[in-house]
Amino acid sequence: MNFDFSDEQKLLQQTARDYLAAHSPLATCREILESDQPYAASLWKGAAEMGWQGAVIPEEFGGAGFGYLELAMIAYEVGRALAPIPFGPSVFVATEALLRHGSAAQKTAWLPKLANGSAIGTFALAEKPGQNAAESIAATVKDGKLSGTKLPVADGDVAKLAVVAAQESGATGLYLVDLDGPGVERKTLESFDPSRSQARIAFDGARCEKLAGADAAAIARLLDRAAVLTAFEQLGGADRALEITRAFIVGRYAFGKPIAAFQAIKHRMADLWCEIELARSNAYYAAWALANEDAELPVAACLARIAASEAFEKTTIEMIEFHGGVGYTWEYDCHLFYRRSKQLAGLLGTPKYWKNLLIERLRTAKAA
Amino acid sequence: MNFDFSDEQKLLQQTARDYLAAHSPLATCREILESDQPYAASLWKGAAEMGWQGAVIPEEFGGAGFGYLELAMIAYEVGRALAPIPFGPSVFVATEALLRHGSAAQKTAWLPKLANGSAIGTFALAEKPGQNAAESIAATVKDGKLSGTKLPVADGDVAKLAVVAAQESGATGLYLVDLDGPGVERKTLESFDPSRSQARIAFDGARCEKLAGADAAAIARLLDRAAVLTAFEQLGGADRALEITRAFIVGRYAFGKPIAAFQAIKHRMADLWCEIELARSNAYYAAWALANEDAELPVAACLARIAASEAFEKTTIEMIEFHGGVGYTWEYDCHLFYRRSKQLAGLLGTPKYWKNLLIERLRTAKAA
Amino acid sequence: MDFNDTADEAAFRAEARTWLAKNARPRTAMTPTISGEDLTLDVVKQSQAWQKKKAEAGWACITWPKEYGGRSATPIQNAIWGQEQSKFETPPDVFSIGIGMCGPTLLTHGTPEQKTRWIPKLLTGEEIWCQLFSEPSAGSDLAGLRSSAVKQGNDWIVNGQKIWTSGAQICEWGILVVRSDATVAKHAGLTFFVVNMHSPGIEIRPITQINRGQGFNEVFFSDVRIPDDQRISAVGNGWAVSITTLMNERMSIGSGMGVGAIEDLVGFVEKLEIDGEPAIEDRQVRERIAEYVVKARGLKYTSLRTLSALSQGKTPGPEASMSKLVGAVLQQHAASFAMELAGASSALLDDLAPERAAWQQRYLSLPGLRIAGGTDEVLRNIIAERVLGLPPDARADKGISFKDIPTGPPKS
Amino acid sequence: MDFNDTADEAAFRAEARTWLAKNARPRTAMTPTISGEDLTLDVVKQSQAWQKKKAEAGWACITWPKEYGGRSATPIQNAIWGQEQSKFETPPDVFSIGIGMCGPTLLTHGTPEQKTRWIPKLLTGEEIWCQLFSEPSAGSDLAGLRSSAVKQGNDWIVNGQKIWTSGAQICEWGILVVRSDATVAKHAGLTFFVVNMHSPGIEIRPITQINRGQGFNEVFFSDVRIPDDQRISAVGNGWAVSITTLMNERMSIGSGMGVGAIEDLVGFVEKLEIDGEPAIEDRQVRERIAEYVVKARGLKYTSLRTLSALSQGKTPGPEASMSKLVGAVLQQHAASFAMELAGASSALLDDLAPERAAWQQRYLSLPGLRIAGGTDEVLRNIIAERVLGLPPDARADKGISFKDIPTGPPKS
Repeated sequence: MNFDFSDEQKLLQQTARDYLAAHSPLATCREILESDQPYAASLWKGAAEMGWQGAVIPEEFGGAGFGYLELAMIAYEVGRALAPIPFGPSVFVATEALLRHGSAAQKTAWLPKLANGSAIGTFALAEKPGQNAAESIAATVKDGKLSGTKLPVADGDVAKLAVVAAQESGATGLYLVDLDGPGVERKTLESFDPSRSQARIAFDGARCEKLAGADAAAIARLLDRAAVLTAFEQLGGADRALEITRAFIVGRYAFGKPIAAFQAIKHRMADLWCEIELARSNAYYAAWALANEDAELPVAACLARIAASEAFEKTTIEMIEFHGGVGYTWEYDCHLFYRRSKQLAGLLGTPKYWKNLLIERLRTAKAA
Repeated sequence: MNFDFSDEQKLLQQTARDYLAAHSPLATCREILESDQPYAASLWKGAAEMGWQGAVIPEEFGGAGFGYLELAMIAYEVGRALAPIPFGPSVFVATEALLRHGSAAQKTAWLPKLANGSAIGTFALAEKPGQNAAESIAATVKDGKLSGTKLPVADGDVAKLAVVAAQESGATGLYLVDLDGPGVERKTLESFDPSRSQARIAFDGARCEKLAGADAAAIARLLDRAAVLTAFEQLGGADRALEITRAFIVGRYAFGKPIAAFQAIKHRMADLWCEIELARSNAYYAAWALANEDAELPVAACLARIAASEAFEKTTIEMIEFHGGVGYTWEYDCHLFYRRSKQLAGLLGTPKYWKNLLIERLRTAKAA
Repeated sequence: MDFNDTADEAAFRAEARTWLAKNARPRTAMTPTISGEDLTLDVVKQSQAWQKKKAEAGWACITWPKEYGGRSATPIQNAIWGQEQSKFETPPDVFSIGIGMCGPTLLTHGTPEQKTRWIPKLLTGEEIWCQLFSEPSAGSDLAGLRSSAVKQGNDWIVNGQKIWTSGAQICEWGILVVRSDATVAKHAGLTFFVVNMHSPGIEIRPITQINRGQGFNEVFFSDVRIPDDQRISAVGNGWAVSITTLMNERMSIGSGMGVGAIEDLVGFVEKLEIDGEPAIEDRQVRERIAEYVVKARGLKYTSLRTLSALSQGKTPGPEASMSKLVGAVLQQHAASFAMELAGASSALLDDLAPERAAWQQRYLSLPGLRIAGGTDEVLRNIIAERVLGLPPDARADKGISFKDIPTGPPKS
Repeated sequence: MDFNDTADEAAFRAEARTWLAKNARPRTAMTPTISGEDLTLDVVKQSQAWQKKKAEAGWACITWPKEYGGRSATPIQNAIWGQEQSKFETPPDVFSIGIGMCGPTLLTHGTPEQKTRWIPKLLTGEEIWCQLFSEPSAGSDLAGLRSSAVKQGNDWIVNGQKIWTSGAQICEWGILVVRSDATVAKHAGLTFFVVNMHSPGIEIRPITQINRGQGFNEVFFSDVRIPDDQRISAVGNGWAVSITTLMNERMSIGSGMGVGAIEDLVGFVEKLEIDGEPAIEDRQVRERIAEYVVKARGLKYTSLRTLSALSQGKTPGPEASMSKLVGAVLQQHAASFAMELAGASSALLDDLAPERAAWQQRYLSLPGLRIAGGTDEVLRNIIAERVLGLPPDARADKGISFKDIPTGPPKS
């Protein structure tokens, strides 16, 4: 029994951290936040050269052929750095969808481009507020043409390839769409976290290809996998937020002592640490289940997703509060974390959605 | 505009407090808790002499003819003292039911006895766990005979008169039953708060009298009124628990200073105070609505009930924690409050039940 | 206990309503004013015009003494006026600091000359006021401020930096607390002044908030001269004067807060569907909102209890601290919850988001509310010590002169 | 990352299972052991018999050194043994204090003679041990204890009172920390002893808990003689020795806690109806339970991570503190929630209540768990200071001799 990452995996993680420290300090996130650029293109290129986008893509398709534990470590570091790149939707969802449901031709057509970063992928499910599950969507496919409007689509304005959830003759499925093709109209939307862009995409008879076997159940499994990896991204953000807060409260003096010496702050820092540790343990367990295609994955994915989302949000709320006035200024970095935690919680279904799923799955597990 | 109790009402309250300080110190509650006596009979008699049971009963029926604001003050003091008497079910529910739905004959038969304490009333609704609303009950009345089992019935083993919710030809109604009559079998049950007794009552063709007009809607209105008065009882308990805790933490030293000087405790005491103040404000508002038969009563009753239940429970949980080890001993009084808060929260429907009711009623109010 | 107006109150309400009906349009939609709005000059003019109109009719600062232009109204009358005015469309208020904090402070601690000099133009809105208290290194620990005032002849020379000053650009006057003696204990070395914001040596830089608002400023003082007759109360008595301001600040920030926004949630979930089902039928949604509403109503009724206390001549307790403490966190949670219900759309700050992203906007403004005018932590201390009478924290800055108090990690 | 046994681990597991299968009955129903059970002599005998049987087969205290009767097993092996043993019906454990705290403390700080004298009979269960640390005036502030030890010839004379001693009535030996010098700083004046519980001058009084259990006792010392050769470590080194005990205590109280009880909620609400509707379909019920399960599972997986760390030779961090801190509150909330769902029946402690009032029983035992072995507040301080490296609280008891530390309100 060994419930920890291997030394090789930790080494890979350190490499990723060093690279991001050099190429994606928080200033990079802020730069995207404040500019009109949708994402940090050079960082995206660099990441591809590090093999991150293609981490789990087989070498035959130009990937690095790593495992999911390695990808989890990369996701964690991307989260720690608040890297302003369209990573999750492209790597955790679009790439995964192709790997699991793509035909040889589809893989050959897209995986190499996704691996080398020349194409960005995304995932389009929601069409209106409050939509988490694929079941209730309205977009339809007929004779290989997709129609319907997706709102919002993360990175939808910069992606080349969209994996779109739609209905075809009454059944839910996933479809590949080249967003530069005809019948696709995209509009960039103002984002709550402008370091990650959002768009509305209207499909009007856009050409699409079905992903084989990607039925409702398969979509759920796909979201489970993405949820685990996203949990690591959230965990990274929470860890970084807590570290920055810790450093601040130790150096900030009031009433003649560091504010970190006041129990009101100390004890809430301890609670945050617990919250994050629990999220870490749940995420590790889920990563193990993911890497081993274990039957526990559906439950583990819920645990990881819920714990990481809530730990990240709570940490960012306290981060601003403990910084006091300066924490509320644009100039300080607290709001970068405050925004990102909400952005990631909104992807792939909200914690509320996953909580209900968890109970459903625990019941099934008990019954079995 | 004056959102406060009058000086006369405060005087009445002070009288009640003085009486209970003399005749119902916490030792009295403990005595009942530790003995086989179901309640403090002499205190019950004394309370009747003070006119408490008959507070809102008209003088013609042997009552004191006070208003509901006066009764609220009495309820508050009964709660403060954790008085081990079957007050609420008899005064807030049974008496109210008679006042609002009793015939002249029924009033003449019962109100004087309820007023002078020679008869104890109670309310029997729930038949099994999780039952809060009258709609789903199974007890039935046919040809003036009641059949069915009520579980649990607060003070059911000591009450003489039960107001029982039952179905008759498909409609829910309230029925008076003399519990000393034939066809009534009672069993005392072990109580979570042994200072208040609990029973199971099996009715097998017991003779009963219908209360006129006490349909489902009327039962809801009746529960609203009882909820407001119970909120004051809970508020009294919460205030007393906080006072005792405050005195303890100021006198208890650790690390060379009173534990009350540690922010971890100070700030949670402040939070409890806020919680209780909000409950007080909601209770006052509800008392005003009750005393004035205002249209806001249904919403106000929910607010008062929810706030008071949660403030009392939170206070008792912290009370034990802040007392430390001794707070967990039978010898200290913390557990008397810890038990009572749960006993009162279980009466009249749980906070969860009232929360859903609140939203329902806010919607209706908005629609209107 | 009676929520209805007395005959006098009813008469006063009618009088207020009549005047308002003649001079303003009835309010149509509730337009929540988000903290830290940018102030355009146009907004300022409208606000001044409305204030002038009220002043001429005797409806400005009605609780202030008649002699200074008020009408010596009772707190109840003031509340009634507030209720009635809120039913009409009125321009954004740029006087909240001046009227809410500066005025009361001057009325309490100013000399008759000082009151006559400043109060009337403050009341008519001709002159706008701001507050110069916090510093980068003195927030919760206000008495740890470092800006200095040195006496030079009949003037004081002020140097240092202030922060979190609302509307500094548009103000004529500011109230200022600075350190006049660093060799005595921290609270003993402060002195309180009124400073003209156009004085040479004052530089104002706007602060951008996380919600992109620019309601606050940094104000830099370099050798700013303040005549001694603009000193409020005695030299070294600045702390006592500041407390008056802060009490009034918390009352104005806290009062009757957030109730509206919370109950908006009911309407929000009535319209919203979650995965095809009406959100309002979801019991978790219902119960969570119910919990919020219970607190929000509790705050509302508490402010009414406070009003009753005031009307009975009692001094306001720390209820206002509670109102801000509970209300700000409550609204932040509610905004976060509303965002979660919106699902992926919560990631939008776009008009295409539900309620045109109003909840997202609130989520971005509320952290500021939890900090401004006393952080949650400061307010809990106030409640614990002033209401519950719990002992003060162990202090590392007691009984030593200000200059010897540690202000950062030991240099090693 | 691998949850499967290595070949060695698998072999060890098989060996353990084989022996258990031969010597115990497989567990049928989960019987949650509620803290503070009364100890009947019968229970004690069963427990001792089972311990003896294990010791003879080399399955007692398996992580302890072979020379003292253990098998020098690894932490992983110990965990595997625990997993396997939990699948069998075994008598209630009366050795948790002795084996969990006293033994490890003796093994760390005892002399070879002391270990040979006490460890074997502790391991075989022939002698039961207890802990004599807390005092009425020294709980969270254990180092504030006042019981005294005065050297007299080759003996120490002990006077004072201890509290919260589990199973004192049935014990042969106890570990005891007392003050040997009140003139030095509080932590410097403590000395650690082993005391025979049958010594003259020891009086034991059971404490009744709020759940009516009597798991704990008060122990009074009047001129109790302890030979100097029963002193553990140096005079004045008692605090360091006690820390060893406390770390082990938190680990044993905290480990893998409450997960079972929390997931029982799912089964509970599957059976329960709320006003005629299945509780499990209520989204508030589902989400609340989901939140509890996420924490409970997080604790479970954290203990596995700790185990991995141990197996890699790392020393256990404060994860155990977290486990108790989070686990106890979590279970208290879960019990309260289950009671609320039960409605009026929550007021029963009767077999007619759902689950025969198991949730009510839990609600009555959990406050004790939040206090025993370190209150929530102490644990938060440990995490804040030892993990996050935050500065210590301002101390009023530093740098002065023990006798001068305030112990109560100033007499006026």
